[in-house]
Amino acid sequence: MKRTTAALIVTVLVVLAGFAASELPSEAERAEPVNHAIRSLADTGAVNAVSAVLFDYRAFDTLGEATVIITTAMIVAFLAPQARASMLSVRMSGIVLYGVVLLLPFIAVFGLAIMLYGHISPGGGFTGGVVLSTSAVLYAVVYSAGGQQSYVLAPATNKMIENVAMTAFLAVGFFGMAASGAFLANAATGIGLGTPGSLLSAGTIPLLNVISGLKVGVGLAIIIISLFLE
Amino acid sequence: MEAILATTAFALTAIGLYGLLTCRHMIRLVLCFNILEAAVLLAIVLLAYRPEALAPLVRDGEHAYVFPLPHALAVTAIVIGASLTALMLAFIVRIYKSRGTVYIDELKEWRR
Amino acid sequence: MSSAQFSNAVAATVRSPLLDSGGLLVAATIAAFSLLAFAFVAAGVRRRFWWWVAASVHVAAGVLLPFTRDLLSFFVLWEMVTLGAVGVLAFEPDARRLLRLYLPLQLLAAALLMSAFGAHYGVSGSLLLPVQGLEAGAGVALAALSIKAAVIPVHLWMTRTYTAVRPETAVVLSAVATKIGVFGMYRLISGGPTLEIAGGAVAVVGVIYALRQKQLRHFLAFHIVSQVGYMIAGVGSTVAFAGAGGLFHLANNVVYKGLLFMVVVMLISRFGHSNIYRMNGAGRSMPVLAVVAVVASASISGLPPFNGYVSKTVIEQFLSSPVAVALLRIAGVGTAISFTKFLWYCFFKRAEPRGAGREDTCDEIVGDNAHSVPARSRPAGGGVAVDGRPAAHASARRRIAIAVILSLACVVMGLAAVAIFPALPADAAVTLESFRFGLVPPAIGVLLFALAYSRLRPALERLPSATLYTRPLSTGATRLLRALQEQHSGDVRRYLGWILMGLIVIWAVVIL
Amino acid sequence: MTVFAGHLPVFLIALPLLAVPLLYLIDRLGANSRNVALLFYALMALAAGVPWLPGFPAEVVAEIGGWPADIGIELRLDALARLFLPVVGVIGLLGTVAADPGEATGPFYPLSFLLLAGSNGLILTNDLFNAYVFLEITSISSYALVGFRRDTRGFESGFKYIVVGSLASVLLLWGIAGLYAVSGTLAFSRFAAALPAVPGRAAVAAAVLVVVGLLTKLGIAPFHAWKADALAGAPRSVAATLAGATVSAYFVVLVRVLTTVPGGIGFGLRPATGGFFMRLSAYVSEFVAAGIPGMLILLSGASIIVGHLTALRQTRLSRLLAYSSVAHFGYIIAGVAVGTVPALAGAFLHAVHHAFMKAGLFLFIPLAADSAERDRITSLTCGRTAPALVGSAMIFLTMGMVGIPPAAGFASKWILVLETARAGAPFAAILIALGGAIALVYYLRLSLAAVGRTRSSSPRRSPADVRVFAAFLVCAGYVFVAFWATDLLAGIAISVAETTLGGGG
Repeated sequence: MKRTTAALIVTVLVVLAGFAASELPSEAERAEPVNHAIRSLADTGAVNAVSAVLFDYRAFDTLGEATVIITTAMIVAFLAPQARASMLSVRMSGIVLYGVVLLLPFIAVFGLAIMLYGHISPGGGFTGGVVLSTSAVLYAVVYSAGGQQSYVLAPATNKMIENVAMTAFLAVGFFGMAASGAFLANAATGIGLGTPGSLLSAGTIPLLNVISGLKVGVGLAIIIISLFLE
Repeated sequence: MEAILATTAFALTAIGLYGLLTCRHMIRLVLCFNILEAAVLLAIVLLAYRPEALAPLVRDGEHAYVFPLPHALAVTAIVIGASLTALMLAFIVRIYKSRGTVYIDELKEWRR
Repeated sequence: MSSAQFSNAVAATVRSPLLDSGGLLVAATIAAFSLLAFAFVAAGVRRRFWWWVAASVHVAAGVLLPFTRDLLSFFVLWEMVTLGAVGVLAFEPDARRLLRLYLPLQLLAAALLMSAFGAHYGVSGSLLLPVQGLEAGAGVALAALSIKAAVIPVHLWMTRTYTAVRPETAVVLSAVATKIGVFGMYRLISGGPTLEIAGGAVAVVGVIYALRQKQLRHFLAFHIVSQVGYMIAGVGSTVAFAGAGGLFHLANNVVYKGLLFMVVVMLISRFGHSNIYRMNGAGRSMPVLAVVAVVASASISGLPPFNGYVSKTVIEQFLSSPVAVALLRIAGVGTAISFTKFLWYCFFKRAEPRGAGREDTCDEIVGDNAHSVPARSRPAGGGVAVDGRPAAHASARRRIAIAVILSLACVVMGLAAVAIFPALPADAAVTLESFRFGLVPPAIGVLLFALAYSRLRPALERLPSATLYTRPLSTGATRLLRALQEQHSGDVRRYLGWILMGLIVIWAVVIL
Repeated sequence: MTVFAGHLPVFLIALPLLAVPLLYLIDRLGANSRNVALLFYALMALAAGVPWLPGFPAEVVAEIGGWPADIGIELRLDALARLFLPVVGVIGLLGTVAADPGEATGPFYPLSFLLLAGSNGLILTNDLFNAYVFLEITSISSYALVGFRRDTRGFESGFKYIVVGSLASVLLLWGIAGLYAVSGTLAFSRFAAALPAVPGRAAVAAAVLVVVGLLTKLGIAPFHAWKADALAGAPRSVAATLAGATVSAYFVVLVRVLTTVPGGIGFGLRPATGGFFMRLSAYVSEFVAAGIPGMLILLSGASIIVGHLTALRQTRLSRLLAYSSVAHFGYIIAGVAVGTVPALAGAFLHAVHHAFMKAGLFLFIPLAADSAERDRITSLTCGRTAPALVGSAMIFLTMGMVGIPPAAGFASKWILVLETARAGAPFAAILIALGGAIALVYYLRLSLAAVGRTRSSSPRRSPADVRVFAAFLVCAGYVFVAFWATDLLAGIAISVAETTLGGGG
């Protein structure tokens, strides 16, 4: 497509969009949207209202997005079968090798902490999962050399964790269904919400945090390592 | 502040769309999608914003908090966007392996 | 559409068919003729089982169509007619070429008819057969019916098909399809003088094009067009008697046009080609056939004791537009010229001596008539002199017998017209007096043929043919399709551009 | 019953998701997971039919986590979902059953289940953003399944599909953000209440974005061009599922959006008076004034024309079928856009019929083509298993696509033509009716090419053939039975349309 045509299209589009957006209804005109933050502490016991939305009010979305991750991991692993990557023939220097080993536990602990404290502080399963996955990726990048791949966890284990996490997420959902009649129910199931702010509070939210964190971490690790090895 | 951010979101969208229409290189297409994604996320997060409100770490009911829902939507959208990016990259790599090209307009298998 | 409407509509038609004399006449004629036509076909080559099934569906739907009470059944039966014809054509040696033209036009007709019904339903809220013609969409319906009736600019599906199938097949096909179109006009359109004049014009143009044909079946096909013009003038009139005349003409046409096709089948199988000018002397070798041909020609030209005379005079008598009457008279003269030519060249002109080109057969057939006589059908027919097998003789005798029955029908329908079709005016019978008027146009026709035909022929052959409009149409279509294809050639960025442009258009309209 | 009914919407989504680890487990144990997968899929298809059982509540609302729609997400098994769940289930099952065992390796069956879960979620959810998430699940699994053959064509198709699909997702996300910005809610059922009676520019623009995103997924001109490229490279069974089941799910979301967002559907034209040009200009201005429905009718007209005309020149059956889908969704969208109860019913009916007909014709390809690569129309034959039956069934399916009486496609097309004409969109009616005339030309080419040839090479029979054959026959059988059951189906569709329009306010 010609550049001028493209520019024209985009310009017209943005002008129209801006024109449309200039007429957003005023605060008075529309109903005030629900602010989950006002009620989340009482409803879920989670200090972090975003976590409350993610893992309680809209936990179904989260199930969906975790599914997206597992789907993508499955596909990428399938599309990119472990091939020998030529760029890996470079061997890293000792500083890198040892540095990574030293760094790994800290990264892992940091990730776990973000996951576990997701309902209390900023962060949560997704962020923690991403941090976790960096450790796996780092290790794989640094230690795979000369056509020899090394992982923190073998690909099969990764897959296993992913599937277990998926099952666990659904299990939590069915537990809610069995206990209160609503899929993924939290407080309604009767498990205590605990003291807001403590680690073991907010019912199933920490559990789901960890599950989805594992899923995201492992899923991202599979994706990135597969792509990297390609 | 809001106006600036909203304009930025629109501008990013414009850049992304222009790139989509003009880039030949497939990786650049992916990058354009990431720009578009970022623009939408910016807009979504902007929806949560309320002047003078605190971040939604709720300690008591005395403060005004920003809306947590758009933040949650943004997290979900980020993950989905990342998945799409990964998928596209995987496809690009495979296409490069089998066709030896990274240019989108050289994919004309079906013209025959 | 209420939920109960769909199959109930069909059921209602089955339970209480619409029985009026016009419908009965058409249905009975089609049914009776088709039985004879089937017998005629059966006397020749064996057809495959599915050919018979398709032909039966075609005819049966045509027979049932006059009895429908509502538009849905009408449409379904209309489609069945098409479908049956498609089945028949699919068993023809060069089906693909035929169907490529036949089907789109037929389906175009069906589509137009469907949308016309939709418009009518939108206004009236009812799917019952309208008493006073369609309330809305009459123009669209008329276009559809005209296609089915093979009116002149859209006649190609008929003329090209009937001349390219095996000759016997044309006998069967000629009875239903175009007639359904005319009958639909009778049922669905409240006409007027414009339609009368249009009918007259079609009759004239059809006959002019028939005059210039060299091949027998082309000649007959264009006469169908011309006769359809008569019928349209009749049923398109608001005068009830003219409408009755039009319907009666329809029934007559089924009989004598079928008869003519049979004659042509026998001529073709006798001579192995279908060039009128080279079929000399058939009258000597096939006297019975000659008599039959004379009856059929007299009937189509409107000579008194035969049925064509009655319907033509009734139509001409009751039309409200004098222009239409004049046009029909001209067409009548043209028909007479045309059939004098047919009889003269095929039956009465002396056979030229051997060696003057009479024996050449297949190489005669050139150009767009290359498929006129499919090789398979040639050994089928009647008394081929060289072929002395008794079976062939028997089949020829059977065929002649069927033709004779039909020519008797021509006479009976002429003499007992009012008894057969009570809707006709009471004085529409053949009387002695009618010979005085009725003989005039045919006589003029014979005279003109004798005096002027040889001078007329070169002028006729210079007339523009259908390629005048088919060629630009097809090149335009090809260009359009190629451009569309170019837009779908796999360039993703172009696809994205289309998406964004579509978004722009919608936004622009909706927001601004 | 009621307890179970209340959980059914969740089960319909969660159980296919559960199938993914289940199949993994079976694979790990070393057993053949295919039969289990098929059995499980069949169970899911059966479960989709459960809402039709007598005594099942008319509408089931499952609140996820116990939160009502304005704070959480709820699944709503209403009449619309009840109609389309079995369609998605059955066609998905047919496509999965017909999968070539050579191709259905690796994550094929898990992906099929994800496709099913996504489609079911799309149909059931009452939340726009949740619909987006399910749309992505569905899309991502279908991108992967399109490229599943892992050959050059598959990758190319898959990548093009992803690019266009991602743009659609971005537009959709913008639209969702916009709708949330103007209304503060994400639940379909609350848009009407949350928005002022006369929606502002921003609301309509956002609604247009959502609609355009969904139309792109559906493949309506001018957003359709990816469709042939995507379906042509896909394995045939996948193409059948995508063209039949997944598209139906997208369609349901589109209907939900259109019946709830501002300026959605409902298109009535006042009869104009005066001369031809007066009437024409009045007509055009009414079209423009009608907003989204007017534009939808315009788009449907464009789809019918472009789809059919482009299909005319195709040499590959899968591309031909894809373009014909474009045209048929043009018919359907025209019915939706006019928005009267019977027209909507006609659209639903046609969507269901079209799903079966298209799936059947896609399943014809593996029966008729020599190899997976060769679906050129001129090289098709009538199948290895029972050629006569396959030939007649194929002709019957094409009759349905064209809309000729004894096939189901006719009935729905008839209703659509009549009702669009009655609701004031006669151009749409004429185009729908004319579409068949063009369609017949290329379908005839297909029929003649396939029937008119006898296979020269020696027949090869395999169990896969028999399964494809069975699935194909089910589709053809449906098309036949559905014509005779038109009254019943039309009645159902009408009640669905009534609830859909009534429920949306």
